[in-house]
Amino acid sequence: MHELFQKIIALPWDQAPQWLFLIPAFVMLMGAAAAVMLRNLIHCALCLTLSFIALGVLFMALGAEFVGFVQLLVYVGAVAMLILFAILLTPAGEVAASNNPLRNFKFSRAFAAAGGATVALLVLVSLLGAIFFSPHARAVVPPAQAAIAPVKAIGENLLNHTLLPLQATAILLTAALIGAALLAKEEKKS
Amino acid sequence: MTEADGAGAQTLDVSLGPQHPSTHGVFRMNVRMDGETVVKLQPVFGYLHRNHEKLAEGKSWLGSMPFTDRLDYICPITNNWGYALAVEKLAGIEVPDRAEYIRVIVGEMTRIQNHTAFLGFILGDMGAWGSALMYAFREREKILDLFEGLTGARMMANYMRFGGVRCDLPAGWLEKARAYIETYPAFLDEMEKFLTGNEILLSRLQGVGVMSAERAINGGLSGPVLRASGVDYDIRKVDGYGVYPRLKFRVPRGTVGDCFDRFMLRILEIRESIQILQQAFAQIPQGPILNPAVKTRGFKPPVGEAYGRIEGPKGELGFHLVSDGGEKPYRYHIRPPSLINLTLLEEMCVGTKIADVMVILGSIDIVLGEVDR
Amino acid sequence: MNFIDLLKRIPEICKTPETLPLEGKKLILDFVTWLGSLVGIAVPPWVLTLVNILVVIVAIIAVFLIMFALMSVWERKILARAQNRYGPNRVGPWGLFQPVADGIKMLTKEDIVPRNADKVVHFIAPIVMLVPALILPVLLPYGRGMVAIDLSVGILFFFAVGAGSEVAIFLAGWSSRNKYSILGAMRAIAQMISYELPLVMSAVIVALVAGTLSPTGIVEAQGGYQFGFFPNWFVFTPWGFVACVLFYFSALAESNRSPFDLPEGESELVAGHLTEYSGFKYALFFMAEYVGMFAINGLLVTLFLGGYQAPLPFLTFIPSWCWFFIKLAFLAFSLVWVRATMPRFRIDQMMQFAWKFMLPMSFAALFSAAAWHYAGRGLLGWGISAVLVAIPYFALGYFCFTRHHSADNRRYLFSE
Amino acid sequence: MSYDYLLLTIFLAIALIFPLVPLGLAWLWARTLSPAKPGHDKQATYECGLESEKPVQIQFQAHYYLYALVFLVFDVETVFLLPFAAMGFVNIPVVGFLSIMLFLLLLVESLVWAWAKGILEWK
Amino acid sequence: MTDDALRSELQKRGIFVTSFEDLYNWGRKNSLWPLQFGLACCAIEMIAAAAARFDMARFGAEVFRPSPRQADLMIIAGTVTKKMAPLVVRLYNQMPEPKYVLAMGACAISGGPFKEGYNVLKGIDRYIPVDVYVPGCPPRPEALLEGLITLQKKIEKQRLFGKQLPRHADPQAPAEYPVPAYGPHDLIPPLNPDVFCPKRNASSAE
Amino acid sequence: MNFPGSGIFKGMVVSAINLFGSYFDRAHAKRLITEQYPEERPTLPEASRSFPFLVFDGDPEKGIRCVACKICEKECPPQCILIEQDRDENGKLLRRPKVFNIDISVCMGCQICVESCPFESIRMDNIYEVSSYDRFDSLVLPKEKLLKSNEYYHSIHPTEAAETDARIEAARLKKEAAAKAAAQKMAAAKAAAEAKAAAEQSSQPESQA
Amino acid sequence: MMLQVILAISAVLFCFGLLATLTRSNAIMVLIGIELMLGAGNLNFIAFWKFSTHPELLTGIMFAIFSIALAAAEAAVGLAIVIQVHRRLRSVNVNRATQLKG
Amino acid sequence: MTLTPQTVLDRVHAALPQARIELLNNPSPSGQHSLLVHRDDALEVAQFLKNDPELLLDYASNVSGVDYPDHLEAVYHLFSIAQKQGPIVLRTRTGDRSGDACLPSLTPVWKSADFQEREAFDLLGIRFEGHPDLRRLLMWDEFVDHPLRKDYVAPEDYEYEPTPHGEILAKISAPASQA
Ligand code: SF4
Ligand code: SF4
Ligand code: SF4
Repeated sequence: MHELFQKIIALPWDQAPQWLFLIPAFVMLMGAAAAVMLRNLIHCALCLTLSFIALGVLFMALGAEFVGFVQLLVYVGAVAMLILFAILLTPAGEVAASNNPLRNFKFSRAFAAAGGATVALLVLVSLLGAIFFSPHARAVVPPAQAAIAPVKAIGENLLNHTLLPLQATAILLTAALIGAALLAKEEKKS
Repeated sequence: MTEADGAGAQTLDVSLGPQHPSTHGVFRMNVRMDGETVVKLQPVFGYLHRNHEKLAEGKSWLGSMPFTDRLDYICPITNNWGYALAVEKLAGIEVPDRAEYIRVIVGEMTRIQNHTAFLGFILGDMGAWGSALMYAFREREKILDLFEGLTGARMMANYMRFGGVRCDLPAGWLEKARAYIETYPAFLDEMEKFLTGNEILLSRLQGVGVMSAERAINGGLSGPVLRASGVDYDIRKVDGYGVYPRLKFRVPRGTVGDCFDRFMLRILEIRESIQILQQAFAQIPQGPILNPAVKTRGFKPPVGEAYGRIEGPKGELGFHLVSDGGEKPYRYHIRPPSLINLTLLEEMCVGTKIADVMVILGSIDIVLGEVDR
Repeated sequence: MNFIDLLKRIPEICKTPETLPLEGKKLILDFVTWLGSLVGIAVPPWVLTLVNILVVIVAIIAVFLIMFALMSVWERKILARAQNRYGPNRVGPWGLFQPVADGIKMLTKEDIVPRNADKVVHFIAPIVMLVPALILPVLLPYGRGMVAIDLSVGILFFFAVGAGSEVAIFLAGWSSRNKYSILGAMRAIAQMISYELPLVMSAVIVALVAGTLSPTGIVEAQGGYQFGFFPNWFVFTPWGFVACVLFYFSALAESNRSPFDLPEGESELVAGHLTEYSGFKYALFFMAEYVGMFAINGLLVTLFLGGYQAPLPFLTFIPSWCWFFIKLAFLAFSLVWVRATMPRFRIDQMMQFAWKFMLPMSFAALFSAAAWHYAGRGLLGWGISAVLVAIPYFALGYFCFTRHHSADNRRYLFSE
Repeated sequence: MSYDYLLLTIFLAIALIFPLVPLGLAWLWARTLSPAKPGHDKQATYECGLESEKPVQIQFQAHYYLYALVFLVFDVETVFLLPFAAMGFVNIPVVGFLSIMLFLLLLVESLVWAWAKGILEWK
Repeated sequence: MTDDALRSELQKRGIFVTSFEDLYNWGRKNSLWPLQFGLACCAIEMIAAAAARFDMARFGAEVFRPSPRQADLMIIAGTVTKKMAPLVVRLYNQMPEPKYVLAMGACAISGGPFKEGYNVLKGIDRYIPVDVYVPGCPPRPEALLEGLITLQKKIEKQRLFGKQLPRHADPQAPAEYPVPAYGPHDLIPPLNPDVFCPKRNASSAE
Repeated sequence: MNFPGSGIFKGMVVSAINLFGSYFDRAHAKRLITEQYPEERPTLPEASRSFPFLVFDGDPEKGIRCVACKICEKECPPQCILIEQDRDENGKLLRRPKVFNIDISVCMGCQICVESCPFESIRMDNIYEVSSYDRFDSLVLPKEKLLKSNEYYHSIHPTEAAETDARIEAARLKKEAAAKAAAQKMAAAKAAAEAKAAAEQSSQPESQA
Repeated sequence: MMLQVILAISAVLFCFGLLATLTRSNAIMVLIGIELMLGAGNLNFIAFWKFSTHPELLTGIMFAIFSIALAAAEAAVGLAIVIQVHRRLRSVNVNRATQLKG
Repeated sequence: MTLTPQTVLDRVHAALPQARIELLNNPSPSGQHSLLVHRDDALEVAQFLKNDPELLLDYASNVSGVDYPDHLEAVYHLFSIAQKQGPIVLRTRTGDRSGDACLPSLTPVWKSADFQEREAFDLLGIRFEGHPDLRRLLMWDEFVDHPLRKDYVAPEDYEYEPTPHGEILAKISAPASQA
């Protein structure tokens, strides 16, 4: 008993946190899977949110804490809300009222779904093949390093190297806001 | 004009009440909202319909007196007064001077008490956590203590009688009442400091539920709600019932007709009531309190009908009585200010936000006992 | 080391209140080591780390739960006093056991899940609500050297994790399938996202001045005293004061406190997103709301009120962590005080207040802070900065408010 | 660093379990001592005491989305602002600050646009 | 139950069970959150009881909840009209167990002064069980507080084990009571015989 | 001082005054008027009323003032009084109630019964702690519970009771006087009648004729 | 080894996104799929940054940040389009959106 | 000019000679005599009363329905806020109590009559023609009776009353009503 205990505590537990990233990865994949599969749109959006949270945690686990938190802040705080609002704004109640019977034909939809799934599967297989079996996969990968993305450095980087993209982003955001607002804004009734 | 039903997809019907925190009792409004904006509002009454008018036809004339207490249960005494006044008109009964003064005193105290409670209630409608209501009730308790000392009950006074009042002021009551009314302006100042400058309150009340004088008259509004729209009409002045013609007071009226004016008007009216009370305290004569010609039991007014009305705290409280010469009224109809002030509720509410509905309702100051009777 | 030695250390630790929690933690670690030596195991460092972590977590949760319990009765008592009443005073001494009674009742109350509700989501909503609220306090520096973790992106963490409660409120409202609930939830989200911007902006200003996003760093930047007695807290600079007030109001809105309690605004929406919650799930929401409120006010203390710094130099003998909690208690008190005073905003006014007043003001505070810094952080900077926030304040105040609403623009006529 | 995240991870786990404990207790209580009694009315949706109709599909107004939109844009803006904040004024030269201001200005301009367009108006 | 029987019963259960029950009852009785719900004149006195002068908060009972889901106590303060009765019953049904009903005022108890009215329900106990009756028209706020204390005493005595279980602990007890329907002349049914069990008391009629 | 926000500021000051004022209001007069009910009871004013009771003098059986005239039963607006007159063994109605029930679950405390009772028998009590678990047994007050002594009446409404006593006394004196007068009158009448009868007797035959 | 694992995870995530875009007819689901794919891309950026030879250059990080900003803007506009389409057609079915032209 | 029923009557006669309107005497000391308008002319007369510059009866304070043995009446108490005078009592009469219980609605003239006419419809069964929204006001919609009529019989729902009276006592002691 005692020895077993000793053995257990002698295991390389210190190494364990390195692999902890698998937990958020798993959650993320599950969330994504659920988001894709579920029927209820709100459930999809919620699972997507869960997946985003896990992705953010994954970023943190990989040492990119700033990006991880940004992911949480932007995706959970804003994008998820945007998606939820959009879903509530567009109730799918009248979708079935399509007057084209062919469109509603189940077989065609099943066929389309099967086709899409096949494509996705093919892409997946080829990607995985590329990752694990391509010659580049055997190239020497430098060992993982301690997290090194201090926010200060990001700030300096932004200021010194990417000032132009930054301003461009600002313009883009402004444009996106104006465009999206104009699209979403309700026209005045008569 | 009904809203096009094609817009139905955009609107949402919500029922506010009957069990709802700020409908002042069991009142229900079916509200159709476009977003948060009210496009249609239908009040639904009757959840407190207690058949007062029918019951009164089966009771003696005096037997209805305690029931009038329960009409507008915030201010029972003025209801008593309205009924007594109508019966006195019907039977041509004189009221002794002292009784008239006592009526003015308790009536104005009721008005003060009602308006103070109003300040608390409307703050509650705006979502304040009860402080104003508690202060109002704190002061109300003191008035109720006076009432209890005089009439025996905190609320349901059953105090007026045809041709006078039930009992004389107990010894020392007048002094106590006077001393208390002296302290009232200080409380009112504090309350005003607490409320009227508050930016949130201003933005919640100003410009909300505006009602023009012309519509107000056509809609039958009365009392402070009517005067807030700028109509100079106070039954105490117009009819000059009781001893009001002998008392000097001013009738305030608003210029905009929104909720804020209705709110302020109550405060101004309290101040005038204090003036009236102080004069009444000074002028009250000695003498009998009840017209000895009136019998308590077996009271039978002559055949005929009468409409008597008073300026209640909430507006014109009228009683339309039809007598067939018997011991019981043939027809007993109440003109409740609360119900009729609601006539224009929809007009006031349409186009405002759902939260404003509560404030508008609160600014009208209704009591369900009177609305549904 | 033996047990007696450990025991002997207790009175010693108690004599040094400044580091009492830290020493207490050490004592527990030593105790574990001693336990290991009893069974003849050299406790490996990772176990100690684990124990260390657990102690911290348990301490934080315990402290905040106790604070929640006390606050729930204290709030009722203060509210009562502001309304000239006593408040709960019969359950236990001074009514202190009131939360216990409430807890027992909530725990044993029937739990109703509406038939139409989305059962799963209805169940997880209170949990999702509570988790971020519980995690947030881990960031706060409670005393000198007393911080569970000191992230370099601490403030960002706060806002990122805080976003979770929006989701939770949406879940609660949507899953109830009740008109009032969903309307309340939508309002809550609209409100929270609107007030998040001023909240983040005012925190960003502080970070810009302090040059760090770490809460500890920010508190340290507020150490020391001007002229030897005047604390260097950010709230005592013009821009800091404005940012602090903005942060305070945003915090009120974020934690759905009066006068921003529209989501639960019972004068319109019964109980908003909580309408269909009963039993302990409701209690969890309640708890989350309060813990979240403490967390966000703790952040306010950290950002503007000098965290654990003593207000006056000669008061430094009081342990730093006491100062933190004293300031927090003061803020909690002020919340109740505000609640006792104010009516509720109307939804459109509230949104306008956020977007048309708070957000521009937070930009103004940013400029003001920059002016304050680049003008040398002295009296000159103070003056410029004050002017820079005062002008927009009066302009916006007039433009958004006084122009429309004022008690002075009314006339009342009297007829004799 | 890894200690911090380890703590956070464990804290997250505990925080997840924490609410489950009383909920479990409450469930146990309901199982043993005070049976939950579902009923038609009891589980109906609350509607001020009225009979509840079918679950409502509420059609929301677009302004919720508009607010979320504006929020999103400014949220992203703060994301870019935070790295600067971490640098602090001390490390940002005046010119750098001005360029940040330019960045902000572009966004403020969109706020002003939204204001003028009445997007910030609650309907 | 006689005193002796009670004592032996207590001994059988053991001290743990009783103190456990006591704790449970103590918690419930000190945290009676009323449903924010006022019907008529009595509601004003109910507000007065919660206000500064009488301060129901001292008993921990000032948390008026707008939603029945979080309420423990339904104070029926005022006249229950027939139009309102179905709603009251439904609200009652929507409250989670354990729940209590306090009928405040003559009207809630028996229809009171208005009991001859065609639209007035002659006592809410025709449809839902009432735990405490507080007569008066209106009862003074003190009387309401006294009713609250009476209710607390009742809660104190409720047991979780044994034969006579209170409704919330009894699996056989009904979950809810039928809601009457609006009929052409009256409510249908006019009363719920499972709940309303008048004892013909001897002194009223031969 | 009218900057934006000053109104809120003033409001905060007022609530703070009330908040702290309530801690310093030892007299419980202005800021903290709470009376701690079960321990502190209100001193009810003399006029205070709740439900009616029946006054008796001396003995509850014999001294009962009520004569079962049923006027109050008829006048009571909500009809909450039920009176049955007592009968003696021969079935003759007695001037006292056998059953006198007041249903305080209906009574509205209006005092009309008191006003209408010509025998000063029914009066208003000021009890209010009458809550019960049952409506049928404990809220219908039978005669036994309603009967309270005149001393009790004096203790709760001293002025009114004194007036009542005076009135009763006056009435008794008046009655006595009236009785005396009646006796005298009777005697006089008798005498007159006799005289008249005699006179009639003498005149009758003539009229018949 | 770790890099490969992460890349594999990212690939799976990407394919989930692809699956959603290809098989679901609801426009919002299509957008959700796109978001998932963008997330997978970000994950790759971070992974390559972490295992790069010069992590102090922060290239991957900067890419990820900008990418998040762009994705947010994309989602905003995309959803706005969906809302507008819904308002016109009362449907969010991508198959029906073909009617929009003209 | 002071408004008395007589002066009003004269003016109406002068302006609308075809209107059937008469003065009803009120024997009570209140002296509130009333003007009985034939129901077909009521709307026209009401318009006139409201708009005539001499009368300006702009305020219909009270509307009550009265159930007389062979007809129903609607009584309007009119005031003039502009001139601070009143009341002028206007009444209209139905043909009979059931089949012909119709009256013109005066709500188009005075909005304040809205709820009160609905109430009279609800409780007395007077159908007001031209009313914008004539539904029951107080009772529920399924209710069929008109309770304020003299011949209305209330439902017998005195199962048991603690202090039963007379006929109720008889009812509950009879086994038939136990069901
Ligand atoms: S019991 Fe009396 S006070 Fe209470 S509601 Fe009924 S009538 Fe009103
Ligand atoms: S007080 Fe009024 S209700 Fe009560 S018994 Fe006397 S008359 Fe009847
Ligand atoms: S109490 Fe008075 S009125 Fe009533 S029966 Fe007795 S004597 Fe007559």
